[in-house]
Amino acid sequence: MVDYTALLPEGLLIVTAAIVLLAGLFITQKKILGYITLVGLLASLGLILKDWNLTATFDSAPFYGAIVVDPFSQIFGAMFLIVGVLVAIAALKAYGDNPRQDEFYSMMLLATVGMMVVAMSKDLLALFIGFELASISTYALAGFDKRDPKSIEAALKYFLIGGLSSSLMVFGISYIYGLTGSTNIDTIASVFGANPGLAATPAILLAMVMLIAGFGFKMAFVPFHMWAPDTYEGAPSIVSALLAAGSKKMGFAAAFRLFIVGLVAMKVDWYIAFMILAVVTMTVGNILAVVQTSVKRMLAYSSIAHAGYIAVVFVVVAYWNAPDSAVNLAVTGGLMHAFSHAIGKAAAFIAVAAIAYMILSKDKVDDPNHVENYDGLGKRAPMTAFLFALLLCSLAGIPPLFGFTSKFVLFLSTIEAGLLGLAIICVLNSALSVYYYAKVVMRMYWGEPKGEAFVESSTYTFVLAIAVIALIVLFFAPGDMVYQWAETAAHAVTGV
Amino acid sequence: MMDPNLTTIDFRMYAHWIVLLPMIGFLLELLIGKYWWRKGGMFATLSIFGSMIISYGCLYNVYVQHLGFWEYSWPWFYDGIVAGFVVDPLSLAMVCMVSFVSFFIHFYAIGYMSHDCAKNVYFAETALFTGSMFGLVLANNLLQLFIFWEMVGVCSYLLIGFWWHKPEAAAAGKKAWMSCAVGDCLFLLGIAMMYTIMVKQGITSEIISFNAIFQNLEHLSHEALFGVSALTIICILFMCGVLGKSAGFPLHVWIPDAMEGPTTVSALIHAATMVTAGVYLIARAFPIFLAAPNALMIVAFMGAFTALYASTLGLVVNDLKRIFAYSTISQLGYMIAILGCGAVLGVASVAYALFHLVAHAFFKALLFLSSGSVLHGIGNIRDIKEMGGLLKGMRWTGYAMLAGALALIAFPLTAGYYSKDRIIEDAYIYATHGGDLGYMVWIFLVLGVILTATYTFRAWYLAMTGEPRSYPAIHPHECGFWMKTTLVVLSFFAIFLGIITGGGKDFWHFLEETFVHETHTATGIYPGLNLHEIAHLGGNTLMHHGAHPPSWVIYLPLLLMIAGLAIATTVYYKNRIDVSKYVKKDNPLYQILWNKYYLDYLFKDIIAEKIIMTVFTFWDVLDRYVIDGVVNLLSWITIQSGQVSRKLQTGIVQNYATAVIFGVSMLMILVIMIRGG
Amino acid sequence: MIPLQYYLLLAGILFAIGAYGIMTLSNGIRLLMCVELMLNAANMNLIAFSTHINDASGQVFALFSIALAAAEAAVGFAIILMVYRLRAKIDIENIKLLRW
Amino acid sequence: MGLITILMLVLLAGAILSLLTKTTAQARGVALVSSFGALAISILMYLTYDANFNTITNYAFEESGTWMPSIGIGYHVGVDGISLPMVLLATIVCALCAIYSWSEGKRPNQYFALLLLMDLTLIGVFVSLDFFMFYVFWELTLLPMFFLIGIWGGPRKDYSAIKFLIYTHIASVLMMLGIFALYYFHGASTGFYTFDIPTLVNAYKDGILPISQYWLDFIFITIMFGFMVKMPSVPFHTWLPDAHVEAPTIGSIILAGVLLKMGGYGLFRVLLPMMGVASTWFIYLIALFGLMSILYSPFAALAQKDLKKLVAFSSIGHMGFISLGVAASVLAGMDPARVVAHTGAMFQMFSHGIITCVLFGCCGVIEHHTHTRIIDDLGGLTKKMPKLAILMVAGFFASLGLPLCSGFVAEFGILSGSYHTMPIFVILAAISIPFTAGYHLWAVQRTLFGPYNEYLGDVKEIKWYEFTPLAIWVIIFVILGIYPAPIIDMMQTTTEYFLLSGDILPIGGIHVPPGGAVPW
Repeated sequence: MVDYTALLPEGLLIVTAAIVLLAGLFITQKKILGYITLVGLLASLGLILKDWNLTATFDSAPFYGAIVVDPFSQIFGAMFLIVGVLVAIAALKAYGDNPRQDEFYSMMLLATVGMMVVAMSKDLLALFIGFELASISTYALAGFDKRDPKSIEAALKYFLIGGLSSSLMVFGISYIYGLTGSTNIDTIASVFGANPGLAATPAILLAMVMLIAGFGFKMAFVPFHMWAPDTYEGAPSIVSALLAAGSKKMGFAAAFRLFIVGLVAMKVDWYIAFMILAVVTMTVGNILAVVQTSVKRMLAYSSIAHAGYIAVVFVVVAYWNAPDSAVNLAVTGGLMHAFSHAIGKAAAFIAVAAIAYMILSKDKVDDPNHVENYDGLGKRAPMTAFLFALLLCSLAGIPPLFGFTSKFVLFLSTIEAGLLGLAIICVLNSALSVYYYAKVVMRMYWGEPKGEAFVESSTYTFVLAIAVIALIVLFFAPGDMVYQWAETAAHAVTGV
Repeated sequence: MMDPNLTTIDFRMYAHWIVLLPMIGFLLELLIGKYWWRKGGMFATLSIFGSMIISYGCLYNVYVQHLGFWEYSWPWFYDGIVAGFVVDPLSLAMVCMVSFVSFFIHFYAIGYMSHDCAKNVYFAETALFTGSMFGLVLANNLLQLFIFWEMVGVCSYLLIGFWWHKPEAAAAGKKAWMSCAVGDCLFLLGIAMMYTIMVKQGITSEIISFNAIFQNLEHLSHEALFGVSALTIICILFMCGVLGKSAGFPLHVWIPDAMEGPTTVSALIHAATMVTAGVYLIARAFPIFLAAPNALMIVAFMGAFTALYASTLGLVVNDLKRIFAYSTISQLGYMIAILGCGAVLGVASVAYALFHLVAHAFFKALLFLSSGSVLHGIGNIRDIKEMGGLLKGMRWTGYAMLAGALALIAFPLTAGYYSKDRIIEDAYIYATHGGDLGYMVWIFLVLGVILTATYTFRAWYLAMTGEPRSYPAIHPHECGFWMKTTLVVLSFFAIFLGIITGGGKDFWHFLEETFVHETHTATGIYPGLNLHEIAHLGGNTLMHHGAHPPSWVIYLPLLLMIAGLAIATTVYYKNRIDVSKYVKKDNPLYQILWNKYYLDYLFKDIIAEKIIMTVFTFWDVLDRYVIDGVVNLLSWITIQSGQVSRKLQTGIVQNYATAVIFGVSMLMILVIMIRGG
Repeated sequence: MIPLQYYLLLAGILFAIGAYGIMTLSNGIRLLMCVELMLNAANMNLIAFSTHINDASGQVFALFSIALAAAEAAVGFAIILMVYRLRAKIDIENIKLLRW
Repeated sequence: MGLITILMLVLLAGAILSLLTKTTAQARGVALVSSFGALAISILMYLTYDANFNTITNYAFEESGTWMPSIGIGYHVGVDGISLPMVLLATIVCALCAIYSWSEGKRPNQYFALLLLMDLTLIGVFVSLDFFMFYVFWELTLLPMFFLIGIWGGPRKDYSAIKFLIYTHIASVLMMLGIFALYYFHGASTGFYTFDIPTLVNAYKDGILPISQYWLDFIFITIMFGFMVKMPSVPFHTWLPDAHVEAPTIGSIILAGVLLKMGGYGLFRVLLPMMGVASTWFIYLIALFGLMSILYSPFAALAQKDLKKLVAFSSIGHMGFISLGVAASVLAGMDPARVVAHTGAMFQMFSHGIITCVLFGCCGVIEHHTHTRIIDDLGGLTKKMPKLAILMVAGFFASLGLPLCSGFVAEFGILSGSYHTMPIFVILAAISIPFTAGYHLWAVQRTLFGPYNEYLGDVKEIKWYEFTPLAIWVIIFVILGIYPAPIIDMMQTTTEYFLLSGDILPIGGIHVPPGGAVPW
């Protein structure tokens, strides 16, 4: 008997999306749709958190085993929904007067569903569908400010590179399908297990590299990252939040499932690939972030660097000398870091939106995201600046915020695995990243204010406060709630 | 040993109050002195008077009542480091002298400093100095001695720079400290070494107290460092400290400059007390020096050389106070030299040195105070070329200075006669009984006599007799009650100290008991100490019985003194010989003396300014551009690489697509290459 | 029966053409077509494999892929339309507001 | 809830409250209440501390609780004879700093909040017995200092603040790797994963970690690097002078007075027990770092034109004595001398913490009143500020190692106690003394003495709220110089436990095989 109740959160979102889209055709007071969206997201989140301590996979296998509900999907689902909630609240302010806001909400909901589907998928087809659902929705979202050439340009670049990546991904999937005869990840794994020679064929190698490229586009690994800074910068800030915090994590969800479960037999190969990618990604991301003058673009590069840190998970998992405990710890750390980064980065982009909104309301400037405009923000908008500074601290991995804990666990796993060189590169990169976050903080707190105080939007402040409080609470969380959740999820993936 | 007389106070129990009283005086003077009698001076003077009473009480207990020597201590900070006080003839002689001289100099200063606005600070500092000096003298261990050794150095620094608004004064203070610091760091190192070798012997309590060291000298003498006897190295390091503090060659250069301070300070610190601390250190640590091979030889040579060297410089200086400063250096040289002769003479040399020290304290304090009176009287002119004929206007001062000068040149029956001539005679005995340096010490010391007589009376004649050579000198005004009283008291002791002490014999006998196990007065405090055995450890052989030098040796210094006096009289009083043809800039000998053998030039201009400043500048460059340069370079590289590589982000979407395809290809190639290899 | 390799080769060539096009062309529509070309190369692979191993899921996959490609193209054209409205041109090379 | 937790909560509450205030008076009031409350608690701890109750597994005022049990992170705090004086130091310095900044007018609420936060984080470092907590607090100390330098700093504050942040952060993240390795190897071998400092350090010391010397050395050297940068040791010192020059007075006082002590504290708490197991040449390396700092600082200081930079270099030299003393005291040798060297090194931490406050406080007063710190522009300040002159002379003399000030007690202990194991090092260190004296005197002479520089205008005498804390610091270091027992006895008990009990170091010290001291 197939039990579809486990899919209730996703179903709820789809229904909400449909309601929002349809209602948008009729009602004029569209702001209410934002609240409906929020209710849908919160209800869905509640459904997921209800089962947060789910330890095993749901018995049922909906859609012929293409979809699975397990702690791994739950934690990613929660992550996407939290990001969705943050973005939705911010959108209440950002698009509260926009006549097309119904489209925004419905696409955002659909994108969230797509991400959640990816996290749940056990089959490459489901994975691909979820991937595309999220992608297509976000292509449109990136160009949502259609009068803004930057937004359109962002969407165009995102779309073109996204299309290229999808085709690379499907091409890779096609080879895997051809060689293993299945698109089910478990089956693929067992076929590889049965035919050890298969993993060494060039075709499968090509497929693997193409899949890495396909997922790497979402995760923004260097050199597949080049769309990311442009898109994050050009897209509306709250969409950037969704992209950097949600869509990027979707790439990781897919990659965790496919590589760690499905392609575990060829881990020597992706060890090499991910080692190169991780090191290059974090280094390039950080070094380029250092020289940025736009805060938004800096956050984009920082999110690339963070992708590099999370990519360390693959290296540790694939490292042949790594003990099981290190493998588990790495995935746990990766999930925690994805979690902390999702909250932190989403809120950071929303903060940028809030700040840009305030700056545009008072100052005559070309680029509200330019770091010079942040001068003296600590005085002009004390709450926003304070919360933004704390978010940056979390991203930089400075206690007492959850970003520190997650980085701590993640880097711990590299040492456990014995990857000393990688560990040193990671921590040095992490130290370097402090530089550009600190630069912004410096501007905010000891730059000379360029004008009188702003009126801070309570909605934005509320979003940021939620995120910051969440990050602080998770740091002090008694009984390491998130850790255990992530660890269970890690078990579900690594199986050890 | 006699029973202590219970009806009298046993002052020995209160020896630590000798130190503490002036310290309390310091605090009171500093905090509230300004608001009391004459705006300062009362607390310091009274507290030192209190110390003086206790000191003389102790002397009475020990010398008259024969209550025995006394030593006691409290644990201080680390295990085995104690705060201890020792009352024995050596420390008694010093505390009695210091308290007496210091009290009278304070007395004098009440008049001398009466117009100074920061008088309380002055008295606070001198009180602190006096207390520290007591602490140094009464210390029963090396560390405490060193602590107060540094404290007197600080006070010296502060008091030299008391008139801080004069740049020369501030610079002189710094120079004094720096010269001493060179010696002191080596002294400290010596203490560290001594501590180490003592710990090695398994000593755990009072590790570096003199008593413990003396007890273990036999074991210690087997210790070697770098192939040399450890004791010798330690003694040499101590000697470096002595050279700094007691102005031995080549670290004496600070003393003439130190005359920038108030004259009372020169009298108290740079003549009577602080500079003698070095002599006292050698005397106190005498058994260690005796047990260390060759150590006393170095002491004797450095002392004798300094004695002669400084007296040559005294000949050409025109600054009244500096003449006496050089004479101080010279006289300290005599004391150190005779201590060095202890390799043959034994404990007697300590007695001779200490007697000269005490006598010197009186007459040199007198000389300085009377020159202070001169300065006071003619408006702070210090150049003797601008004085002349002062005797008419200031008789008290003039005759007081004469008394001091006579004592200094060892005119018969004055204190200096008994103390200094004895030193010279015994230096001869040292030579004849196989002293390591032979006759060298004696010759140096004897030559010093004639020079001393010449320069001392050159100063006196030029200042006091003849015609006034400047306007202020025409109408000098005599000093007042406070200063006059002091001059009289000190003159008395400068003249009669030798006679009072029975030609010094009483003093010597008393002092010689210091390092003797059983004395005829009391139990010594160093049980089992046998200087003869100790001397053998250091390869020295002490004389067993007294010896008398031939009579020509006894009369030679006297004759030379008269000769020197005659030269001075001829040239500077009778003006029979015109020295100006020798005293010219083109006379190389005069040049050398005038430039103080270029030692100042070497230290200040070459070492301090050229070499060290060059090193510092280099260091700054190193710090800024090399060590910090690496740090900045790394950040520069990071930022530049970012600036360069951001250009790759062209903004054209085809290039991004190219990057993706390129990435796929490269990844493929790298995976295959690395995996295949 | 045409051997599998031929299909794969053709798909590979198509894919390469698409990739080449996307790297060199500058017209937005053409780029879109190149992306479609690559996607179709992958679909071709899927179908070829599917027949080769006698398994229908590959064809199902290809169907989904085609449908999604259509959706993607719709969004893509919409975006390119917006570009055209803003700039009256769809020459991608000059769209570089966002860079560095 | 134990005293330590209450202490930290008092400061945290103070920091939050102070942030919410509006005026200087309110913020100051909150800060004074909170910091003096903290001081009172630490004094209470000091008074009730039982020096004998002190072993590696038993700490005074120990509290432990769970935090993240899955990876063995716990809330574990406690003090012993080395950390309690540090807590005391932090609270003293911070409370007096609150007085010193009586009239701070620029963003007073943030200022006092940061001051209290600084105190909190520093105390956190000193009381943590869990590596996670230790590291968290270690990192957290950066933030308040970063803001103090940044907001209230001088003209080049951007450069200095960021340099301070990044430089020390790099050191701490590398230290983190060492902690990770220690954690993992302990967990892997015992099956019990924990970040508990005593447990991990003990495991390392007992040699139960099944790892090669390579990894043992890796653990040691990364942790050591973290501490050496923080101390800071030449050649990793260059962040310090820059930070000091730009920092506000309070920032400098806390930075030099307490923050640098974190490095020294780590040396005692973490590295000391490890020295017996790690390669022996590390001990010489630590001593060499110490010696380099000692010799380097006077030369660099004399070249400085800025009074504060000069003082900053003096800190580097004094911290060098700590490394030297610790390294020398662990080598095999005579126990009494080792104890003296070790106690001296510990005492140097406290002593330097107090003395340097006076130095930086005086620099601050001079800057505040004359608006310059360039030594050449000053001169004859005694004329206008006699009270300052007394304090400054006292401070500088204490700093150059004058007896009867606490610094001498420490330095004497280090030099005397270290001589038997490291004679050459000690001789070289002693040579620095005249140079140290030289630059201190030079600074005093050029600043306070000589003719008054009339260009400075009418300079006012030191204010009471500047005078009071400085005077209290002077009194503390003089009292401790004359009678150091109140602090040193506590340290000595701990030292004897460290060195002689065999629980921390091998009994008799670490034997270095001939030639074993050099890595090649």
